[in-house]
Amino acid sequence: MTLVERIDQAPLLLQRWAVSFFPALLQPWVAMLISAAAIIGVFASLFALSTLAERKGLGRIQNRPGPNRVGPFGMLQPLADGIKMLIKEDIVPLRADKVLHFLAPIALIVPSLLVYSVLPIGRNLIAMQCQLGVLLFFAIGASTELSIFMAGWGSHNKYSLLGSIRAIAQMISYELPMVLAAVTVILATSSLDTVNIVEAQAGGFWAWHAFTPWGAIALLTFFICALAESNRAPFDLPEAESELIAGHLTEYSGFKYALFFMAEYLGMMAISGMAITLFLGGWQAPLPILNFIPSWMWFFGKLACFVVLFIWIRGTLPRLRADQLMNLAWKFLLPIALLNIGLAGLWVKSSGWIAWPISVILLGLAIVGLGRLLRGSRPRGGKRIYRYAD
Amino acid sequence: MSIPFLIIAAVILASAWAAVSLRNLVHCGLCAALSFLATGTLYLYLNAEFLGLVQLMVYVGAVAVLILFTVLLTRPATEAADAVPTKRPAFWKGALIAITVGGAVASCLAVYAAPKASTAPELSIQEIGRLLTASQQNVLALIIVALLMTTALIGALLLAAPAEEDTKGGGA
Amino acid sequence: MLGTGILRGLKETARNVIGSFREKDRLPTVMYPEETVKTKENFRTFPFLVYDGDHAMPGLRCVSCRICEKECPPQCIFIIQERDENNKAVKHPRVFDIDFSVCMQCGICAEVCPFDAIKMDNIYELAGEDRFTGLLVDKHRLAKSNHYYHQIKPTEANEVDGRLAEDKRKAEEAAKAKAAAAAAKAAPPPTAAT
Amino acid sequence: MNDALTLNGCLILSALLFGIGLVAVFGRRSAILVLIGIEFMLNAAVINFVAFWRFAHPSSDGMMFSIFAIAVAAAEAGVGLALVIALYRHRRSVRIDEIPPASE
Repeated sequence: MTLVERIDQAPLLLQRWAVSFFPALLQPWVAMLISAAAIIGVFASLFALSTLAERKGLGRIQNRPGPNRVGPFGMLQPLADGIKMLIKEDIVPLRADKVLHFLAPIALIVPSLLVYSVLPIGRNLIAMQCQLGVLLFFAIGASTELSIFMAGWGSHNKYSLLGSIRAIAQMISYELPMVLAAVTVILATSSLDTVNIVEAQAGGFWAWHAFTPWGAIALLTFFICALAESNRAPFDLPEAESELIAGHLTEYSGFKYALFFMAEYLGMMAISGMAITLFLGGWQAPLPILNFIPSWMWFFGKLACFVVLFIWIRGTLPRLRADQLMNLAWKFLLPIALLNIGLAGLWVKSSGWIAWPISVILLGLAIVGLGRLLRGSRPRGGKRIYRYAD
Repeated sequence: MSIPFLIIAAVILASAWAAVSLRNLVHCGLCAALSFLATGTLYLYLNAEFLGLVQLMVYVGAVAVLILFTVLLTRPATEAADAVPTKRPAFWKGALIAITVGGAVASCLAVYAAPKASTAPELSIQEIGRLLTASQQNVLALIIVALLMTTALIGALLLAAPAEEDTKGGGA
Repeated sequence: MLGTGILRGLKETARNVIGSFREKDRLPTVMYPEETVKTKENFRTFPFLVYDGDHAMPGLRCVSCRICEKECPPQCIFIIQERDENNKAVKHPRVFDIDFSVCMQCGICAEVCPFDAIKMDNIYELAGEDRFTGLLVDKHRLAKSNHYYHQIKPTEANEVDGRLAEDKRKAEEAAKAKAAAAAAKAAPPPTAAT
Repeated sequence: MNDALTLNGCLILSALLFGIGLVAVFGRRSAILVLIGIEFMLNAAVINFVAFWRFAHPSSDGMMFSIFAIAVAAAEAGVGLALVIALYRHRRSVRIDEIPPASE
């Protein structure tokens, strides 16, 4: 093993070394526990870092410096936030459904953490290699909707319920194009295993799925849906402060609120990780010469780019209206994703070069046409009639 | 019978019983979701990984949410009508019939001599895909199911969409 | 084209982010406790009493005429005139209190004062723990030197000083003239008698 | 692990689950709960398919049946709940004993 390989596999070697202290019977369990602890530790600290990056970045976007009081350049702000959250009073509304109110954040954080088990973070670095990795990711991701419903219902608050209903409607609508965008990759690699998918993209950035016509469009679709799935701006209608006073989060405070917040960021990073795995070569280096940099650093570098993009978009775009949100999902993303699946099939069956012009022409036509449709769509009933204002 | 199986079975049965006997319909829906989830876990336990994940996605991700949405959309009436689970005697009469049927079947099965245990079958996702698309009758079934689901989708939309006059007049 | 608006918006925010490290306009925040915005000369907050010379109490310009007290719209000034041992009024305030919690910073007191004794200050960090007496300021806290006045409002202070010097010169001339006239009256020149 | 016993356990479990589904169908008056009961019964059937596939007949037919059963169950749930909503819109109630006969 060369030094480069050793650094590349350092987390795995460390795990093996730690496991070797235990009796053989316990070893698989200990290995699992260590993987789980590593995932929780790494991504929870990434969550802390990304909240800081978000607050600083949003500040810079809005011409202000952002948090800069705690520690040098405000670096310890997440720590202060965490302490504040922990010692805050946990308020439960009097008529709330106590059990659901208590269970909702737990039921949300567990799937958010569970989906990381199938993300290959580096070469051989995956908590659970599973034949059905991609399906597992989406199946577990689908169950977060129920937790949000529990939060909204359990709070016994109109705004919470409204917010959670909006969130579920939005998540269901956007899950469809997202899964369809992922299906293109499954079609191309004929595998649901995330490790196989990453290995199919080895060799350099030109082998990544994002650099094929269908892959580019699928990545774009997937990214838009990822924004909506993690309830981030401009799709943050469910927790719109100005309309719904933060939706299903209204009645939560203290540690439970922190859990919701954490679940949002974990979900965002998990979906970004999935997008990287499916379209951007996972832990593969963009050029073969750069292979000396450890594979997990490539993964986290790409993840950081995604998080920055999320923050950048949040700082730029205004919130969508509810009907615009639904139109975008059903009238634009869904047809594009369906067409894209056909093109991916064409790509797989044809020898490659012939698929380029066909894909570009068809996708271009579809995007322009559907875009016009989208722009032309107005709320039903033509001119808005105000009942009470006139 | 192994301990994991017993735990999963207990969760399935307990949450299913809660789902049919609780007063609050939202609780019923959530308990049903838990029962579906546990059933998915049972499939995973029985080596049917694909089926387990599909169960999770379809039942927990879609059907349970659909049920809860329906509960909310019809809430004012359900709160009044079903606050008490019907007339109590009727419920228990139903329960008696059902338990008799279920118990009879279960007791027959309890003495059922199972065929000799075979090795656990492995069915990879590639094989499932091949089975679904290569064998003649499965393709036909697949197409029929696809048609059925399209029909069901359109039918459900037509049934649940509000009548045209309801939507006129701005943000009613 | 579809999506160009989004790209334009992203470009604009990216310019903000990068610009915030280089241009002052794109990051106008002032780190308040460490640095403060330099106030304009005409900026005013609460009144203070000007004194000449080195000692506050003897040097107060205030003669306790109570014009400001009468003119003050929210009536936040309270004055008692000093009296000597013979109970005779002295041109000096014994008590001069301003309730800053009532004062509305209109500056009318400074405008009406015929002796340029009360002027508007520019301090604004007056937060205190005591709601009532903490903001009830007496003449010792109100008294600030002419030098300070020059520091915060140089133009206005120079103008006031010039005016006061002019008045003083005129007063002296008038006094001189008067003295001369009185002297002339007391001892009329011989030519006048003739 | 005793496979034969687990097979029996699965069958008993599915019978009981079917019974619970029947309780909802017979004993509750809310149409939504009736639908939940039907879903339970379908689940019970699928459990049987999977159990037989796993322990007795590993010929993949059981698996195919289960997949199609889940697909059909999803369609059924969609239509059924849409019916409940349509019913609610017309009658302002989801109680099945208030539904008029189809001929009316």
